[in-house]
Amino acid sequence: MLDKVVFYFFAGLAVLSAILVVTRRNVVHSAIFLITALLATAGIFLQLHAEFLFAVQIILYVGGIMVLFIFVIMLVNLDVALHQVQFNRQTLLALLLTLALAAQLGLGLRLGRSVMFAPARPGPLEPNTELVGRTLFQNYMLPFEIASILLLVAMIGAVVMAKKKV
Amino acid sequence: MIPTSHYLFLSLALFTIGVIGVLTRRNVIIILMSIELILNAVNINLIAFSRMFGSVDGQIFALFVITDAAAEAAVGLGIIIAFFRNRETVLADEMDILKW
Amino acid sequence: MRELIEFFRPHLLPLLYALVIVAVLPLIAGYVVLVERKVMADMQARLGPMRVGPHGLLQPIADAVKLLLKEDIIPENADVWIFWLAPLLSVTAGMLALSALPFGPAFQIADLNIGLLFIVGISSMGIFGIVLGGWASNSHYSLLGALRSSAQLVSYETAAGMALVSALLLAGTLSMATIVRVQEHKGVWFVFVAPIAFFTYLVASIAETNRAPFDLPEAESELVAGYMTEYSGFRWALYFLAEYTNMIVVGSIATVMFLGGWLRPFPNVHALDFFDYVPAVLMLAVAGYCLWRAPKQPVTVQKLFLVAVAGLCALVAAILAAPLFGVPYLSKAALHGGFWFLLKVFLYIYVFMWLRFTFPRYRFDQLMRLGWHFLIPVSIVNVMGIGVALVLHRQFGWAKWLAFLVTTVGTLAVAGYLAATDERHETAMVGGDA
Amino acid sequence: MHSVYFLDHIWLIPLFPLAGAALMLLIGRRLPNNAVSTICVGSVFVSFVFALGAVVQLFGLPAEQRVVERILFEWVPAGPMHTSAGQLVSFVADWGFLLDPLSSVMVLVVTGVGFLIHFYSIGYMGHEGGYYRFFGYMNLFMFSMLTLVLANNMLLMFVGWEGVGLCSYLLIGFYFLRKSAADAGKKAFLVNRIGDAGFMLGIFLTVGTLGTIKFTEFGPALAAGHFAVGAPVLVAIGLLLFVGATGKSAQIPLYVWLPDAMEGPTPVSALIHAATMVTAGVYMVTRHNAIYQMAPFALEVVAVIGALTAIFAATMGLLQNDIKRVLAYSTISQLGYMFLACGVGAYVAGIFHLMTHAFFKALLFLGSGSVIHALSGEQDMRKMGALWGKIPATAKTFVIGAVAIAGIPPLAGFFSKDEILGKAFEHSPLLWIIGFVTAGMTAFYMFRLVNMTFFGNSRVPHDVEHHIQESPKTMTVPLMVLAVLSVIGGWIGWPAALGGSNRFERFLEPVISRPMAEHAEAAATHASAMEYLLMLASIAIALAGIWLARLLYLQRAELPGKIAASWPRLYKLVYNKYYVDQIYDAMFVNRAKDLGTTLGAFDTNVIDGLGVDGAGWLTRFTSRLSIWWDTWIVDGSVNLAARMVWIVSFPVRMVQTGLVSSYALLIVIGLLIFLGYYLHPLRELRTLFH
Repeated sequence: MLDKVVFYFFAGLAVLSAILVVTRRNVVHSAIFLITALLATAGIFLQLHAEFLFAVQIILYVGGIMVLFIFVIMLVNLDVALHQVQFNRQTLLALLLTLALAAQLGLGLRLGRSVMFAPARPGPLEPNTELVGRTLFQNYMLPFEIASILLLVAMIGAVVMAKKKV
Repeated sequence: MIPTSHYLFLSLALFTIGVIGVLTRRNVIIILMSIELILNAVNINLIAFSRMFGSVDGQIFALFVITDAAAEAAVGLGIIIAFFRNRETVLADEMDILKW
Repeated sequence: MRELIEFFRPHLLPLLYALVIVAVLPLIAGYVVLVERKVMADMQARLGPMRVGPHGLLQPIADAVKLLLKEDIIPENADVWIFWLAPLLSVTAGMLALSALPFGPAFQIADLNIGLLFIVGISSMGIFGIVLGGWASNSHYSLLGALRSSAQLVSYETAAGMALVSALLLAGTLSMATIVRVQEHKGVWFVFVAPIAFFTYLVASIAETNRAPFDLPEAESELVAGYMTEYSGFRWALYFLAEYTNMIVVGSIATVMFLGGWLRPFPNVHALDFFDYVPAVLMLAVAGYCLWRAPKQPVTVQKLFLVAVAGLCALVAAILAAPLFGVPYLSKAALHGGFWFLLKVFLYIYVFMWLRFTFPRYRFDQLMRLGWHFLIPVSIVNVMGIGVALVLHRQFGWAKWLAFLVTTVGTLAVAGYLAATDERHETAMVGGDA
Repeated sequence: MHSVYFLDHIWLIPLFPLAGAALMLLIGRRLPNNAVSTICVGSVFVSFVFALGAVVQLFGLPAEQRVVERILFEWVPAGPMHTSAGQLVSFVADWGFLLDPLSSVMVLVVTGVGFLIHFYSIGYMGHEGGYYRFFGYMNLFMFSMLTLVLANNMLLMFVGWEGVGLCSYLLIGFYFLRKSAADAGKKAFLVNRIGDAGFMLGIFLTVGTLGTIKFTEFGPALAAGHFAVGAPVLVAIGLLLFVGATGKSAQIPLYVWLPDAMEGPTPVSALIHAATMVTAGVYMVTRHNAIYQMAPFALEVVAVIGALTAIFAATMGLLQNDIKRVLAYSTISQLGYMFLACGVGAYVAGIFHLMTHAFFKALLFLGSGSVIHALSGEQDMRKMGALWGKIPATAKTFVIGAVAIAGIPPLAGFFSKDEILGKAFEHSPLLWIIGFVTAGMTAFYMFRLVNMTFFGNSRVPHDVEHHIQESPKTMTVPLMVLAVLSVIGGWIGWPAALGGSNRFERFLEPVISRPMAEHAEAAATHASAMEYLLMLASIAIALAGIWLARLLYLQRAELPGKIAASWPRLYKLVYNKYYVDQIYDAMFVNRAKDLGTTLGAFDTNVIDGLGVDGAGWLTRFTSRLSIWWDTWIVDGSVNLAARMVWIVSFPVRMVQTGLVSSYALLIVIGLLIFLGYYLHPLRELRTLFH
C-alpha cells in the first residue's frame, strides 16, 4: 500500500520533471528539474530496496554531476540564450519518430507480457550494501578496474580540454 | 506488489522524453541533461530486473552506468567549456564543423 | 481509522524526535551564535552582547524576532521562485542530515544501514541551496560567491569523504549507531587510531561549512556577503540557520566517526566510573555560577531570570543524576549519552570558532591548492595506509598499535613531502592565476 | 771521409724562411716587433749558416763529384712518354734540391746579402706599420728565391720563379694605400706574366724535346737526342727561356716595371730588385747553358739584347733626379752586362759579375735608403747635397760602392766588369765598344749621384735640414759589411793575366759545358797583351766619367743646364726615358683595354642579350604554354571529376549535415527500422503458437 503510493508518487514526479527538463527555456530551471527527476529516481531505487544505489545516486548524480552541470551553466551563462529559439528545425519530425519508437517499445513490452508482468518478488538482497560490495569486488573486479581507468581518462581529458591554452 | 512492467514503462517514458530532448533541443547542456535522463531510465530498468531476478548484478551494472555518466558529464562539459571559449555559443546547430 | 493508527505506530517515536529536533534546532543555533559572539568578544578582550537579558542571554531571541519582523525584499528581475526555493533547500538538507544521526543510544530518528552515505549525500545537496540562491538573486557578488562555494565544496567533499572512508574501514559498517557501538566494543575512539583522518576531516569540514579561514563565498571584504548578499529577513535567517545546522551536522559526524559518539571517555574502564558523575556536577556548577552572579544584576527581572536559569540547570542536573540512584524509567545510557554527545559536538564547534578568530582568510587559489594538492592526496594515502594497517594486523598478525603507528608515520612522511613540494609550487606560482 | 750533414740537409735551407713566413702571416699580428725581427732575421741567418756549411762541405768533395742532389719526394709522377725526337723516356718531376758550384754561389749570395738586408730592415722599417707583414713577405721571398736557386729541375725552379714574382708584387705594393705603389705592383706583376709565359712555353718545349727537365740530365739527353748544333727547336727553347729571363731580369723590351718598382721600401729594392730576384734570369740562362751552347743564334740574341739594354738603360740613368731611379736604371744596365756575358758564352763572368753586383748594388741601395731615411723620406737629388759630414758612415760606404761599380781596381766591380768586357771583345769588338761606353756612362752617372748627394752646397730644405742624423747601428753595420765585401769580393776572380789564378772560374768549371772550348782556350792563350790594354782602357774611361761628373756637377754646376738647352730635343727625349712607357701604353696597354671593352660589349649584347635573355624569354614562353595546359587540361579534368562527384553525392550530402542532432535522429530511425523488423506482429504470433 505505502509501497504503491511511494512508487507512483516518485514515478509521476520523475516523468513530470523529466518533461519539464526538456521543455524549460531557462537552463537553470532545467537543471533543477533534472535534479528533482534524479531524486525521484533515487526514491524509486530506495523503493526497490537498492539503498546503496540510492545513496550513490544522490551522492554522485545530485551531489557531483549536477553540481558540475550548474557550475558550467553559470560559467557559460548567456542572457541571449534565453531569447533564442530553443528547438531546432527537425523538432516535429523528431517528435513523431520518437513517439513511434516509444510505441514500438511499448508494443514490445506488451508482447513480452508473459515475462514482464511477473511481480518483483522480494529477493534475498539484504544486506544490500555488503552484497553489492562483495559482488563488485569478487565477480566484477576487472570491470571495476576498467571503470576506474575510464574515470581517470575522463578526468585527464576534461582537465586538458578545460585548460586555457591547449 | 508492483509488477516489473510498471518500472519498465516508467523507464520507457523517461527514455522517450530523454530522446526527444536530445533530438529537439538546441542547447548542448540540455542535450547532455537529456542524456542523463536516458541513462537514468536504463538504471531503473537494471535495478528493476535485478529486483525481479533477485540477483544483485543489475545494481552493479547500474553502478557502472553511473560511473559512465560521471565520465561522460566531465568530458562533455569540458568540451562545452572549450567550445564556448572559442565560439561564444552553446547551440548545437552552430557546431557544424563536422561537415567541413 | 484504527488501521491507520496501526500503520503509523512504528513511526510515532521517530516523528516525535523529528518534531523535537525541528523545534529545538533554531534555538540551539541561535545560542551557538550567542556563544560565538561571546567567544569572539572574549578573545578580543571585550564583553560582547550584554544588554538583552543578563549577559545577553536573551540576545538570540531578540535577533530572531527582529529577523522575522523584517521586510522581505526580493530584488528586481531575480528568478523569483528559485530565489524563494534556495534557502529552503539549504535548511532542508541540513535537517535531513540530522535525521540519521544518533544523539544517543536511543535518540535517533532512523538508524539507516547506509546512514553515513545518506548523510553525506544529503549534506552534499546543501550546495544547491547556496548556488541557486546566488544565481537567482541576479547579482555579481552573489554569483561569484555561489561559484566559489560550489567549487570549494566539490573540492573538499572528496577529502572529507576519504577521511570518513578511512573511519569506515575501521568500523566496517555504514550505520551510525553501529559505528559508535564498534568504538565502544573496541574500547578506543577512532581519533586515536586514525588521527590523520580526523585532522583531514576537521579541515575539510571547516571548508564545507564555509567558515573562516575558508569563508571565501561570504568574504565581506571581497564580495559583500557572497551568495546571501541580496537576502534579508527570514530567508537570510534560513541561510544562517542552515549554516549553523551544517556546523552541527559535521560536528556530529566527526563525533560519531572519530570521537566515539555518545560514549563517555573510557566507557569500558570501570576504574573511571566516577566520570558518570561529571554531567550532573557540571550542571550543578553552572547553576551555582548563575546563583552567584544573580545578585550582581542591575534589574530585579534579570535577577529573577538568572535564578530561574539556575533552577533549570539544577533540574537538568537532577535528571542527569537520577539514574545513578536507580530511579526507574530513566535510562542512564540515554540521558548521559545525549549529554556527552552534545558536549563533544559543542567542543568541536568551539574549535571552529577558535580557528575562525585565529587565522586570516585564504586566497582562493591557495584554498584550491590546499584542497587538491595537499588534502586529497593525503587523505587517499591515509585510506591506503589504514587498509595496509588492517591487512598487517589481520593477515600478518602484527600488534595493532604497531601496525597503525607504522602506517600513520608513513602517511605523515608523505604529507610532509607533499607540503614541501607544495611550498615550492606556491613560491613558483606567485602571481600566476589559480 | 768528413761528415756531409749539411749536404744531406740542404732541403732545410729554404725551410727556415718558410717557417718564419708562416709564423708571421698567421700569428704575426699578435707578436711584438722585436719578436718579429728576431724570428725572421734569425731564420734567414740560420739558413745562411746551413748554406755556408753545405758549401764548405761541397768544397770538401773532389772536384768532379761536386754535384749533390737531394730528392725529397716525387712531386709530379708521370708515365713514360715519347719525346718529339721519338725515343721513349719516363718523365718525372721531383721535389728535389741540387747543390753544385753554381747554385752554391747563388745560395751564398742570396742568404748572405739577404741576411744583411733583413738586418738592415730592422732599423729601416722600425717605425712603419705592418712590420710583421713586411718581414713575413721578406721571408716568403727568401724561401721562394732559395727554392728557385736550389731547384734540381725546371718545374721546381718555376715554382720559385713564380714565388719571387708574387713576393715582389706584394712588396712593391707594400704601401698599398698609395695608388702609385699599387699600380707599380700591378705593372711589375703583369709584365712578369709575359716573361713567365715564355718560360712556361720553354719548359713545355723542353719536356717535349728532351723528355726531361732535370738540369743534370740535359747533357746526356742532348747527347742522346743527336741534335745538330743550332737545331731550330733548341733555338726556340733558348729564345723562350730568354723571354722569361727578360721578364724577370728587366731586359729590353720588358724592363719597364723595374724603375716603377722603386715605389717599394728601399730594403725591398735592395734585396729583390738589385741583389737577388732580378738576377734570377741570369742564373736561369746560365743554368741552361747546355741548351744555349747548342743554340748559337739564341746566344747571339741574348748578347745583343744584353748589350742594348746596358747602354740604353745607362743613357736613361744619366738624367734621372730620383736617387733610387738612378740606381734602378744602373741595375738594369748592369744586368745587361751580365746577359752580354752569358751571350758571349762567358757564363762564369756573368755569375761573377752577378755576385759582385749583388754586393755593391745592395750596398748602394741600402746607402740610398739610409740617405732617404736621414732626409726623412726625401728622394729627389736636387734637394740634397753636402751630406758628407752629416752622415759619414753612410757617405763613406756609399762612395766605396760607387767606386766599385765604376770599375776602379782593385775593387770588386773592376774584375767582373773587365772580365766581361774581355770576353765580349773576343766575341766581337762591336759589343765591346757598347759595353765600354756603358762603363763610362756608369761611372759618370754614379758620381753625378755621389756629387749631387754628398758634396757641393746643400739644397736641403731647412725644416728637414736640422734633424738630419746618422742612421742607427742596425742600418750602418750592414752597410760596412757590404762595403768590405764589395772591396774584396772581386778578388776570388783575380784574372790570370794579373798573376792571379782564376779560382772562381775553375770552381764553376764542372757546371759549364763548352762545345766551343777550343777557341776559348786559344783566346786565353794569345790575348794576354790585349787584356792589359783593355783593362787600362776601361780604367781610363771610368776615371774619365768620374772626372766629367765632378766637372759638371761640382765645379761648373751651370754647365748641365747649358748642355740641356743646346740639345733640347735629345734632352727631353732622354729625360722622358725615350717615351717608352707612353709607347707601350699606346701599343699594348690601351689596345688591351680596347680589347676588354670590345669583349665587354660582346658580353652585354651577344651573350647576355641573345643567350641569357633569349633563354629567359624562351623559358617564359614555354612556361606560359604549360600554365595554359595546367589550368585548362590538368586542373580542368580534376575540377571536372570533382564536379561530377559533387553532383553524384548530392543526395548523400542531404544526410551529412554535420549537426549532432540530425545524426541522433538518424540513429533513432535506424532503431525504428530494426525494432520494426524484430517486433513484426506475425513473428510474434509465430512465437506465440509454438
